[in-house]
Amino acid sequence: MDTLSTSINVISTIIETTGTAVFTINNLWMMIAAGLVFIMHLGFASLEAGLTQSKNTVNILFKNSVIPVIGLLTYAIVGFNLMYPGENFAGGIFGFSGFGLWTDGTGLTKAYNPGYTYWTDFLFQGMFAATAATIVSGAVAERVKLSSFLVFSTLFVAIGYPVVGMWKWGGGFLNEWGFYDFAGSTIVHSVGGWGALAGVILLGARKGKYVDGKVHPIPGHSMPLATIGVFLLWLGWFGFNGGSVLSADPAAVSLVLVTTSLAASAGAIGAMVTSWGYLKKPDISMVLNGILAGLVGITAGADQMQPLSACIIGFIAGIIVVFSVLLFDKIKLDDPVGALSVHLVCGIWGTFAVGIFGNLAGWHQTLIQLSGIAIIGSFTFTFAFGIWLGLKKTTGIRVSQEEEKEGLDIGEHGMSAYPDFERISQY
Amino acid sequence: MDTLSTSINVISTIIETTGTAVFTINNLWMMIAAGLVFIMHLGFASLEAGLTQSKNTVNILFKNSVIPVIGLLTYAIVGFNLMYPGENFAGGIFGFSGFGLWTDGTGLTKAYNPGYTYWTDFLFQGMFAATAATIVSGAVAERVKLSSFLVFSTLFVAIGYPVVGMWKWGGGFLNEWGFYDFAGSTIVHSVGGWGALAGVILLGARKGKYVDGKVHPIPGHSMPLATIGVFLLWLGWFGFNGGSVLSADPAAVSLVLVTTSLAASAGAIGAMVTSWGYLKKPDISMVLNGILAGLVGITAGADQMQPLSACIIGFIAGIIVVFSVLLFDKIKLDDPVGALSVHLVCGIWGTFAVGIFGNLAGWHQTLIQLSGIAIIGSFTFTFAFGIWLGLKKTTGIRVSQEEEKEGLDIGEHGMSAYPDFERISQY
Amino acid sequence: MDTLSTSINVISTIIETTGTAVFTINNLWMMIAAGLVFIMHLGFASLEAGLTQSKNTVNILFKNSVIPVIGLLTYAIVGFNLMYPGENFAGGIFGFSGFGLWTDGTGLTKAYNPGYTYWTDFLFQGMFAATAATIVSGAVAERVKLSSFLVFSTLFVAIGYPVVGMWKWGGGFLNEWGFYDFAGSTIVHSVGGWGALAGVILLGARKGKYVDGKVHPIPGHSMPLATIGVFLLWLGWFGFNGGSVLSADPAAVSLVLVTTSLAASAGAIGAMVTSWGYLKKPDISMVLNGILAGLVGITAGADQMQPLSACIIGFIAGIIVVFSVLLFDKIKLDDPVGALSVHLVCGIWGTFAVGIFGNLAGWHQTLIQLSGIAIIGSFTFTFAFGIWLGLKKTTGIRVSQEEEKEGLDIGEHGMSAYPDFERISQY
Amino acid sequence: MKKIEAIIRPFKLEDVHNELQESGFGGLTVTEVKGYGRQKGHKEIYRGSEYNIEFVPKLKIELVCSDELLEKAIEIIITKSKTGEVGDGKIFILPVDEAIRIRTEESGIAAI
Amino acid sequence: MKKIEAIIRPFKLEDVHNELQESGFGGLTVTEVKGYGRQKGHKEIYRGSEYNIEFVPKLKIELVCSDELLEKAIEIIITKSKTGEVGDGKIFILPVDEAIRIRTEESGIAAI
Amino acid sequence: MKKIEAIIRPFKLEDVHNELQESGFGGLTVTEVKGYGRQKGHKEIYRGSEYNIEFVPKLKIELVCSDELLEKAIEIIITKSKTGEVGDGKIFILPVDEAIRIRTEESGIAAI
Ligand SMILES: Nc1ncnc2c1ncn2[C@@H]1O[C@H](COP(=O)(O)OP(=O)(O)O)[C@@H](O)[C@H]1O
Ligand SMILES: Nc1ncnc2c1ncn2[C@@H]1O[C@H](COP(=O)(O)OP(=O)(O)O)[C@@H](O)[C@H]1O
Ligand SMILES: Nc1ncnc2c1ncn2[C@@H]1O[C@H](COP(=O)(O)OP(=O)(O)O)[C@@H](O)[C@H]1O
Repeated sequence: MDTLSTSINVISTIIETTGTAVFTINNLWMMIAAGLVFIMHLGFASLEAGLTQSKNTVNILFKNSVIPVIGLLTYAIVGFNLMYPGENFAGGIFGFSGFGLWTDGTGLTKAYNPGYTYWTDFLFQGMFAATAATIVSGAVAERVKLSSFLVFSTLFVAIGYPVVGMWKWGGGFLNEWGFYDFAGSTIVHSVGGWGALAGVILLGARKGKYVDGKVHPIPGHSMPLATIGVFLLWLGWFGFNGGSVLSADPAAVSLVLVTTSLAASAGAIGAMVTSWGYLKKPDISMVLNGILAGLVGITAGADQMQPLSACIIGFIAGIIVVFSVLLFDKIKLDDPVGALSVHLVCGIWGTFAVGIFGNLAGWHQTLIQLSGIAIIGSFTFTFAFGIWLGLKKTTGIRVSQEEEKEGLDIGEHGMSAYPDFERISQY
Repeated sequence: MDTLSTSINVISTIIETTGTAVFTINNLWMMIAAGLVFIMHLGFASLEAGLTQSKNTVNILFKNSVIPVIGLLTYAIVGFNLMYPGENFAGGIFGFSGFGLWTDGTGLTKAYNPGYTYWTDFLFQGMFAATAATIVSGAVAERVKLSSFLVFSTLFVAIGYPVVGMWKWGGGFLNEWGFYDFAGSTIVHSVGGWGALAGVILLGARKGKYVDGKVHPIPGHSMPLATIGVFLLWLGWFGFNGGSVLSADPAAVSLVLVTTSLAASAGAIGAMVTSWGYLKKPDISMVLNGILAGLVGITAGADQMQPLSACIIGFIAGIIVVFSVLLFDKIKLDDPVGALSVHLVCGIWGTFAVGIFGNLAGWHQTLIQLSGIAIIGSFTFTFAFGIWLGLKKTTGIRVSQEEEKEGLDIGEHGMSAYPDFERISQY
Repeated sequence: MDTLSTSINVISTIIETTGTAVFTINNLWMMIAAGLVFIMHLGFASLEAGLTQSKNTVNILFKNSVIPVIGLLTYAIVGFNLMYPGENFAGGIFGFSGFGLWTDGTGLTKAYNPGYTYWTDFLFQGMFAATAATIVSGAVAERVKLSSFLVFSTLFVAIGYPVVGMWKWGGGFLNEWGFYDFAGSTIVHSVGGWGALAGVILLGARKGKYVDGKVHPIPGHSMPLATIGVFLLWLGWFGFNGGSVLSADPAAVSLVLVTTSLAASAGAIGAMVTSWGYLKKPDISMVLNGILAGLVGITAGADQMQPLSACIIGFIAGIIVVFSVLLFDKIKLDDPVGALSVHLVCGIWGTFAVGIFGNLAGWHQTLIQLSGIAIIGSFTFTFAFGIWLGLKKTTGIRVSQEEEKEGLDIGEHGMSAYPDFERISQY
Repeated sequence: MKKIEAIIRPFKLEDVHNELQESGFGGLTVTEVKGYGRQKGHKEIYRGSEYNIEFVPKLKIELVCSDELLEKAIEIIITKSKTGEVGDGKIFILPVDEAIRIRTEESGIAAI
Repeated sequence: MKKIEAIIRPFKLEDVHNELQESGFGGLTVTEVKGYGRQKGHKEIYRGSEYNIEFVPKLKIELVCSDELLEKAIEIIITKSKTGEVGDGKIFILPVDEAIRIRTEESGIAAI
Repeated sequence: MKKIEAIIRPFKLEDVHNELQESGFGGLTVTEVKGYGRQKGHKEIYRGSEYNIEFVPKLKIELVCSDELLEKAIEIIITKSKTGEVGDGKIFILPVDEAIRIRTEESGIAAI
């Protein structure tokens, strides 16, 4: 009996330790994934700065530095508890479990979640939250009033995003319906895209973009910055999609990283072929957008696809993004960085693709996917439109023509991004 | 008996393997943390280059490329053994365990340390070491003589930093006293700051900065570079603070990452509110410094704080940094990148804050914290002042007026950072 | 008997779980390593863009964005199965196990490999594959025709690299001979270098580089970009070398990271001392190349060296790279970014160094190393020369003089990398 | 022959240039310049200290034309670049002794 | 009216400009130029090879003024931009036929 | 004294400059300009939309010389910058009233 009880003790210690080991690995991966998602904010900052004019660079950088900051803080105060209100609100459309962050020992072990501690959970989700607002920032760039944009972003990230996120990831009604969105083609990217669309409509185009029915391109000021941005975003997507496995499970995570990377690659080729073939020149800004298109496209089903399906989804996304950019220009919705095409359109495409490719494919799933897209789209667009409209009616959302011409850097910030360099006057 | 002995064998194998698993995870995290701290050097390089003039960019980049390199090599030769001389020197003020790196099998298992191998230990600590010298580089930029700066940095990183580090992290007297500095608000950041202060005093201001009692700003040449730098620093801080847990312990590391990120965020808001409110314009360079201020501020107590305290510490750091920048300008200490305000002042603030917030808060701790700050400050400032003074008396520490005007890139390196671009003559 | 069977059950569960834990850690590290190698592509893009003229920046960025994409896709289609054709082809010189990626459950557990799943394996190896082609891109920059370059790269990465890789890493004949190349000084870097050499010879120098027997330098347009590139490459090398351990083994990986970082540091010092002493000025582009030289040099033997040997290998690589750059200019082989010196020459040096330093040192090994270098060199050079020559005879490989003068950005892409900035006409 | 040197607001170049072109002026040369005049520059702020950017970005148009066409060119430039606000710029007329087209070595009116 | 074109060292602009302003010259135009003269450029080194940057950065000041004020302007420019070292630059005086203020269409002295 | 203003192709500067230097012209000033003329600019494409860059980068050389040396300078510039293709540029000759070397205050021919 003595040996037995000893050996039971030993064994339970071992089980404990082993469990801890697995939990520690999972949690480690999730923390790293949070770091990778964090790096996406630098990716967005670089990309958006690179694709806009040098007279608005301080402004773009300012917005992209402040958004993750606001995102994290508001997520700590309300967002996290709105998005994950707990089991009481399962299947619901709204829930809230109180202000602020707090946990005792239970939040720090695998009892909380086999994949991560409470703190890791918050950090990973918090980094996610801010990306939705960052997407908006690119689309409304070069003309939006800084203070109004900050108000919009705060509301959008503190309330809009978590409410929608709760519907699926927080265990809400869309989750019960079987809507599938692995890492957020719809819940993050399209949500950001809808917010952007509302802004773009209410703001109007940048002065000089559409003259006498012709598109007059306003080229971005630094292709190296844009390229750096896209590579960092791709890297960050390793955490965005890979972390959405919510553990370090070798099979699942490694498949997700492969489908993610292949879709990105195929997206680049899709956009390259389209822009080279159809537009006659291999346009780097399109190839960069193609990579992002592939990434956004695969995000909804990254864990449900085989490599070939991932390539097809990405390739189609790469084609879509080019035509979508042309289309938005045709209907005079002015989006300096292509955020609508990348995040909104390809986010919809990716969510829809879960119904036609991969493990979940089928009519039923397709219908659910479409419903999810529609419901989330209607809500988010309305919500965002409401805020933008409210701001337009009160503080205004657009800088003066004078300021737009001179640049928001001088106008909003009183400084210049590149004071040492001679710049070419716009002609 | 046979089954018993078998099962004992099996069990000990299992225990062995499980232990190895945990050790492997811990070590993995520490290696990744080393990589993250490495990336801080790129962060510093970008930030410092961005906040200085384009005629000195090659020089800044050169210094920031060579410092981590010198840091690692000298740390391998003497620094590591000065800083961690072993138990013989516990409670002491100086110790040394011989030149170079060497270990046998004992350094490669959890017997050495449950968190990492000997090699990982060296790498993580070596990456840390160089950051102190990098902090100096920004403050003395645009006028310091390259060769003298390299001599200073070598001595500072090879001797100054490890000696101070030993007092606390190497088990020296401050450790015995109960001085608390989790990841180096004082031991790394303030140490760098004191070295910088000595240099700034002895060098004098850049020509043209203070004319007729008025501050004449010399704007940094690239806000995108500065922003890239700050984001990379924040990312690197995940390793700087997160790695200072010295294992992958899920509860501890994830809390540290949360407090770190929240303090950075609150720092940004603090600086934004202050610069927008007090200086009337939202200055991006201040917001970037605010993020760093929050990060430096939380570093001493990142594992001892709850989210709310972390936010408060960060927010105050963000306010402090703005006024500190103004103050240093008032007393004509010319620091092109704000390193004194960020690293010295907020390093002191963060170390002090351990006495008033969090688990350790109390009068007794506050006193110990202040003693530690004072002792380390006096030593480091004196040490650094001595070296700078010695160099000033011999080889000189400042470039000629001619060279300063034309730029150190041509003067020291005979090359230009941006040969293709038309630059605006300073007027 | 009942307790016994229970305890056997329990124990086997435990063994299973423990095994899974170790496997999960290993796989996690390999996925992270894949991400780090991915980041090298951004490193190459930045470095190569920084060291070339601003009129060719879009072109460089385009190539460096598309190469990893082509690399991953072709590796998925044929490369992976050419390089790792399986045991049937052990000791051989060519093997192929069919098109595409596919695995069942066996590819997802430690049965496949104790270090990683099938998917992780593909991703890590696929990221490696593209680096060889990226090396070429820098050497042929500023004059190569985009379409021909893309054809070359596709063939090179889809066939050339995997065939050579198979000889060693795929279990081919060089492996049986005992040729040692830990992470690819020869198999990746020299292979890229030979491909570059063939291209450089057939392309000829950029117009204006060698006039009347004199070298007329064509300075790179952005030192910050170049510096960012090198730091990212160093970071990426943590995965390149560290991942080549093929598991997260604490002892092996941490040693590799230390030797890698010390060699990089010593390379920087070697190049700094040489350029400062011999060329009279501390040239940042040389120091950056010195870091890379040290990294390439240590790559073949990173797991076989002690710190001191690593420093010596790196230091010598740093000296070699400076003289090599001068030599290639003397024989009028025009390599805008120094890729031949860094990757080809130091790749050879590193592979050779395995015979004279470290655990494997000895005459016999030295001879095998030299044979490997020679065999791989002859094959790769011939293979690459053949493709380049075929392209030269058909579609042409060089842009028109007109286009070269005006820049490939306008010529090939119809756009400009920096449309807002006034650039200095070349005089 | 006369040389017109006009300092104008950068964003007016397109209008001026189009009109000149349509009216048959086949060539001109443009330079980025910085001007000081009644139009004041703007304040910038950097790290808490304000400073003045006293010079305003302007473009200088140089156009050489025959004495007969001078009036017309001046009129076009004035019409197309006037906003009525301080800072519209100046036109200076300078005498030109000779003009040569490098390609053909033609000189005089034929060269422009 | 005359046009003064002065090629000066960039860092002298502030002094020249301030003094001109104080003496009542209400406008001028500045251009970034590169000069070649007795002052030699500098050597640069890149990847082991030296090369000459033959041209030196200079600023060109253009100032149109009445014949009466010409002397005074010249004197100010000389005084404020002289260092006595090779490379101080030149002043060229060119005749001006006419000056027009675009905003008001005033011409002659009134325009400047 | 005359002032030569030559608009040339940027890559021709080196040849022109070297020859002028060898022939004893000790100074000149160069400005980056953009030209419009018969030589057309190029099309660029950005995100699917084409647009014209109408202006072509050119350099303006300014050289003040004595009346006697004028012919020689013109000849050198023409010879060294001609390609025969549209866009070679123009040479304009303007009268100069006076030249002053700031450093020495010498004036006239001695100043250049
Ligand atoms: N005397 C002058 N000589 C040369 N350029 C001048 C002179 N006065 C003004 N300018 C140029 O004309 C521009 C416009 O002049 P400003 O006085 O601001 O407005 P306005 O011409 O409407 O009165 C200035 O920015 C400067 O470039
Ligand atoms: N003949 C000239 N025509 C036009 N510009 C000239 C001429 N000679 C000199 N310059 C300009 O004057 C500047 C100063 O001339 P330089 O000979 O170097 O010094 P200094 O005027 O003191 O003798 C030159 O850099 C050039 O821009
Ligand atoms: N009337 C003009 N006034 C001022 N500059 C002119 C004029 N015509 C041409 N130029 C300048 O000369 C350059 C060359 O002229 P262009 O007509 O293209 O070729 P070409 O001189 O060979 O006929 C133009 O780019 C422009 O800078």
